[in-house]
Amino acid sequence: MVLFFVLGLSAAMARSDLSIPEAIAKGMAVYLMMAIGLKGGTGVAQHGIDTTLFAALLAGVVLSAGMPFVAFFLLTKTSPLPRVDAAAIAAHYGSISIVTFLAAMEAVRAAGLEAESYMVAVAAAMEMPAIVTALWLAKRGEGRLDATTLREVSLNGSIVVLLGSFVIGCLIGPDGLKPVAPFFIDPFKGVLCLFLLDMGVIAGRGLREGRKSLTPAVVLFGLYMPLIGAMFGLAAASIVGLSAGGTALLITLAASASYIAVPAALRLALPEARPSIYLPLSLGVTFPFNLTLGIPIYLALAAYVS
Amino acid sequence: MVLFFVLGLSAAMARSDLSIPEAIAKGMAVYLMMAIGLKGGTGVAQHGIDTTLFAALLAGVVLSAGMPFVAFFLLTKTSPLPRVDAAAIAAHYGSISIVTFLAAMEAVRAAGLEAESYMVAVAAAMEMPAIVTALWLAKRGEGRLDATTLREVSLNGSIVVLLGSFVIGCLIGPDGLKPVAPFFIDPFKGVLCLFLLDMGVIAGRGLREGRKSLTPAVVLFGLYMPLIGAMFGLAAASIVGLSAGGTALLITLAASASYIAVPAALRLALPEARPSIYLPLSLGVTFPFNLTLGIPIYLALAAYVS
Amino acid sequence: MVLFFVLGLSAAMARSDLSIPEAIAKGMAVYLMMAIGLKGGTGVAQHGIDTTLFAALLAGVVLSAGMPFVAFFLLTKTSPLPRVDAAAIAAHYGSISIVTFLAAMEAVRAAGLEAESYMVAVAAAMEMPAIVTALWLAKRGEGRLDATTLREVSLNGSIVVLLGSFVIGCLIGPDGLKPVAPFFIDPFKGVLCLFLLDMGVIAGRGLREGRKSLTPAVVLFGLYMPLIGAMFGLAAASIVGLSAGGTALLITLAASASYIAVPAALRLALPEARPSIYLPLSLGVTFPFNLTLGIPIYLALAAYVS
Amino acid sequence: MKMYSKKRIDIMVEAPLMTRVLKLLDDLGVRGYTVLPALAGKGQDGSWHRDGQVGRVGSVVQIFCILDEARVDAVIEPLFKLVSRQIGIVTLSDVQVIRAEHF
Amino acid sequence: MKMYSKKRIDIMVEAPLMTRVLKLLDDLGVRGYTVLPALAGKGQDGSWHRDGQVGRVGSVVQIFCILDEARVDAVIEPLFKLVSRQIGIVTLSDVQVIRAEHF
Amino acid sequence: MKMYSKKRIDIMVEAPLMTRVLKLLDDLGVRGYTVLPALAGKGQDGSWHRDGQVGRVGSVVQIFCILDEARVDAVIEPLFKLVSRQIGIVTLSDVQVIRAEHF
Ligand SMILES: Nc1ncnc2c1ncn2[C@@H]1O[C@H](COP(=O)(O)O)[C@@H](O)[C@H]1O
Ligand SMILES: Nc1ncnc2c1ncn2[C@@H]1O[C@H](COP(=O)(O)O)[C@@H](O)[C@H]1O
Ligand SMILES: Nc1ncnc2c1ncn2[C@@H]1O[C@H](COP(=O)(O)O)[C@@H](O)[C@H]1O
Ligand code: NA
Ligand code: NA
Ligand code: NA
Repeated sequence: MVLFFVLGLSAAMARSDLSIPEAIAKGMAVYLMMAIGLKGGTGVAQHGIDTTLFAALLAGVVLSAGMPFVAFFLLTKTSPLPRVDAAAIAAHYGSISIVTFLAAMEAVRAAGLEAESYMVAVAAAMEMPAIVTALWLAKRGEGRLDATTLREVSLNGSIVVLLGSFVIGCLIGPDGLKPVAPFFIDPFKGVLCLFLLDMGVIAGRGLREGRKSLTPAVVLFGLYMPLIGAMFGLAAASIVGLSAGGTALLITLAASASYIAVPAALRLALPEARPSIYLPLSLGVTFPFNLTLGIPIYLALAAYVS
Repeated sequence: MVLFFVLGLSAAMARSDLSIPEAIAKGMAVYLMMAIGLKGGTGVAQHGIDTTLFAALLAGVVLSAGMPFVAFFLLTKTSPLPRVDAAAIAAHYGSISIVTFLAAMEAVRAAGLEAESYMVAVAAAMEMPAIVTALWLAKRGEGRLDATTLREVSLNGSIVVLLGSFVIGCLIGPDGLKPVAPFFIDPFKGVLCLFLLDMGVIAGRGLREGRKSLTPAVVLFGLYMPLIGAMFGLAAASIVGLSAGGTALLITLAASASYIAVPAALRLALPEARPSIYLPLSLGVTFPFNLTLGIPIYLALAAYVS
Repeated sequence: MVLFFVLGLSAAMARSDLSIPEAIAKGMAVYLMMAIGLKGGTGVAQHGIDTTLFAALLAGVVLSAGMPFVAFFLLTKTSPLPRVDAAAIAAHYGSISIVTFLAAMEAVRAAGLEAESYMVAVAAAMEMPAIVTALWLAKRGEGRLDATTLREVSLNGSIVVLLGSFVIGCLIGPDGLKPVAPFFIDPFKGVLCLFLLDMGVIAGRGLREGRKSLTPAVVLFGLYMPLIGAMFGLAAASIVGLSAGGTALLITLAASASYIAVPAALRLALPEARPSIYLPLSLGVTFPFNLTLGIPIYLALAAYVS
Repeated sequence: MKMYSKKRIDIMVEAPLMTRVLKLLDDLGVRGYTVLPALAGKGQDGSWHRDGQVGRVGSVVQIFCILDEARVDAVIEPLFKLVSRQIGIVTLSDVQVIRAEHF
Repeated sequence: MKMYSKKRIDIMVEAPLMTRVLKLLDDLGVRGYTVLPALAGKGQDGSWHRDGQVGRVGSVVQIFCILDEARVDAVIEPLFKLVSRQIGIVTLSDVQVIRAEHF
Repeated sequence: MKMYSKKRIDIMVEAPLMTRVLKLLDDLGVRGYTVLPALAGKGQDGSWHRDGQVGRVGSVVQIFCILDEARVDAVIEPLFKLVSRQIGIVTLSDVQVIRAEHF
């Protein structure tokens, strides 16, 4: 699976014209959201609502809102980045990458572990809080996170599909899932391969752009910040009392950095921050790192602790 | 399945930016046409040509050509709509919505009923006649349904794919279907879910537009006309002697209103009619009504009568 | 399967507006490349590297580089085409059509034969050499095949995906293929049907354009050249010692004409050659010929010889 | 470099009418045109957005052609006649080109 | 044929800002506009390409509207204010139209 | 509002040539450009339609860049040299912009 990511990455680095049309990429993204939402929802319908659900949600929100402070501190100490840029980057690392999460789910399954089905809801809960923190950091309250932006950001398509499918999954349960399983369950992993091929191409382009605009200190941040995030995730998971699989997923969420929802929100709310810094960093450095080295580490960490 | 439609509808009403790229929506539409065409065709190949086939086709044509008179009469009596607009709306209600038909097929199957396989051919036959009637109503013969328009309309892509796949299905039979079943049959219901999510978004937008342009009398028409159509469909089905499943489908066809083929044809043949009236009515009022309340009613009706 | 091609072809000839969005067509093309790459690669992983692999690759390269001479000779003898146009056409017939190859693979399987899994690698190897020959023919060395063009052409997306997936297939082996089989293997044939519907539409348009720009001598060339290519392919296959299935595939490769990679390369390297001649010929004449009549002939030929 | 003055006609028209407009341009002997897809828009007949759209109603395409000033009147009158009953607008502007014989 | 002189405003702006620009145009009472998708581009903020893009960041849309010269200033000032902090450019040019009442 | 006069170059060129044109613009130091996808078209080399197209041959993209009048000649000559052997056309027109330093 990761091999397709590497293929896409190499193709983009070699300047091949390989690319997946935007419409297909968007279509696959919607499909993947629906599929994991349904899977998570039917899981919850089957096992009942775990007592840890709310604790895990709360942990996610706290992680997302809290980690930007750490990231911001590290960035302003180690690099001469302007305040807004540091805050913008911090937002990405507080929030999550859903593709990294998908890959971790597959890795967890391949390792024979099981994770709490509601983890997709935790993932959804972790998208936004980091943005609020970062805007506060950037402007000490002067930020433009007005009601319109907040609504636009929180009603973004992928969150709506993910949560909507989660709810539908809860409603229909495992029996309702069966007739659509040949579309949403069986080919899932294959679609993820195709999607990762595409993400590899995008990450490769990000890396190429990044070579021009990123300083070593910032690149380094993109490599050690996931590990710091992982530690916070690990701590939160053991406080909440998640299973080994769930722990691996929460670690991954904490370690991953957003490159879709947060950038879009920041372009509206913090236009002074430069996307030419935060996008290549999250997409070209941290994302490939997590997919290749990170996830195995997080899985080992979770297995070791549990 | 309908839940995804509701999800899309709610997202659009809440002004979420959720949307499926146009290319994906079109691709799914072609896929669904091919799949039901093949399924219908192989069904016919298996059961032989039923003696009721021609009666059903004829019934479909008569329904499609006849119902616009009823609709036109009701509209001109209950609302001050100009003649052309009333005729244009009438055309939509004479013709059919293939997505509503698909949803009804699934509902029939879920209810454990079986319908005549040739019903897809009946659906195809019902698309066009209503337009001819409506043009005559609009202009008493002055309409611009010249040969070019007629050819353009009757060779529209979805009809060609549907009928072509139906013929191919007749030729290859059930054995020929087997190797492509993992693509055309198994994931069918899942694709329909995704498609309905998209249709929900479109219907939601239609509803929002409709709030501005539709008068209460017209909205009401969009709710009772399907039921009147259903009665005609029921009558036709019992004359033809369809099975319970087939009856439910013919009722649904009669009750449903077009929002793809007819609008496109009318823009060419009757440009004076306002799409800002007929599109929201068919798409935002009748279509959601049929998908949520209508189909269960039609199914109950068919079961009760048979 | 071929029936869908015929459907698309007829629809385009009848000027129906049936069409598959470009994004979907491109997405399917990537999918098909990945699928056959993976299948071929896992086949090689299973059976080990055959001693004939290198001989087959070499044969492919020689065929691709050599056949343009024959084609060029025939064209300049039988028609008054300018030198550049003849060379451009020759390039197409030396190179290959991957869709024709896909259809032949399905036909081989349907006939109960098995082909060497590495034939996809042979197909990839046959894409480029013909272009080099043709440029030399066109200009006796003056051609603009500079390093940039060469890199652009050889790193074109489909080759990269095909070979990349082949390598991935070799690495993961049959066990690694299993979890993604519901996406890459089971629906494969169905996707190919949809793709062929689309190719039918394109071929039909090519045919319509071709009516204006092609002379009878050139059209005739588009019909007999595949058969000549088939003979060369047959000879090469028996020298290499391929199985009956492999022989059928090598014949098909030799007989098929490119309409994606070569035209794109020629627009850059040989812009004086007219696409209004080479595209309709390859796409509108040879491609449909091969799909309908050619492949059964090549299969019979291979079966007869082996 | 020597440049020649030409006119550019831009036609924004609802998608179902596209083939007719192109046919008209063909019939009028226009030597070339280009069609661009539009994503969204607003006009007197309401606003529309392409995403999610299955049919072609509601969406608009932009057709433009570069042609000689002398030919403008001969083209724009029938064009306007065709478009005026439908959803769409037509604009005219000045451009300069390099290859005069092309247009 | 009688033509009327109008102005055309072209706005190339990053996609996440699109809805805001359109809302502004609505609020300013602009009678119509069209949005075209862009495929790729380059500006001061780096180059981008649409294919493969999942999110909307980095990609640009082109919005144009035809309007009366008298209204240009009232529209372009708030527009510029909105766009100037963001990635994007605004241009103005001359066009002629047939139906004056439309704009 | 203060506006500055600039020139707009529009290049309609077959898709396989796109990367070369963009590279040329980069090499010539052009500060920005935008690429729009075209859907269909007709020229001397026949007509084409994008839907269903798998390859890039036959389809056309529109590239435009806004630049200073003083730079036009330096750009348009090599551009024309590149495009003239291929399928494509180049036009030039007048626009006005707000931020002069951008171009
Ligand atoms: N007069 C024209 N007006 C607008 N677009 C044109 C014109 N001529 C050519 N084109 C576009 O440029 C492409 C190439 O033109 P050509 O080199 O004449 O084949 C065509 O496919 C059209 O998309
Ligand atoms: N003033 C305008 N500026 C730019 N595009 C317009 C304008 N008016 C209309 N349009 C476009 O033309 C289409 C049809 O316009 P209308 O006939 O006014 O509904 C709209 O959907 C827009 O895409
Ligand atoms: N000189 C130019 N000509 C054409 N398009 C431009 C130009 N400058 C910028 N653009 C477009 O506007 C977008 C944003 O520009 P910028 O704000 O300079 O990054 C770019 O990505 C291009 O698509
Ligand atoms: Na994180
Ligand atoms: Na009906
Ligand atoms: Na060949």
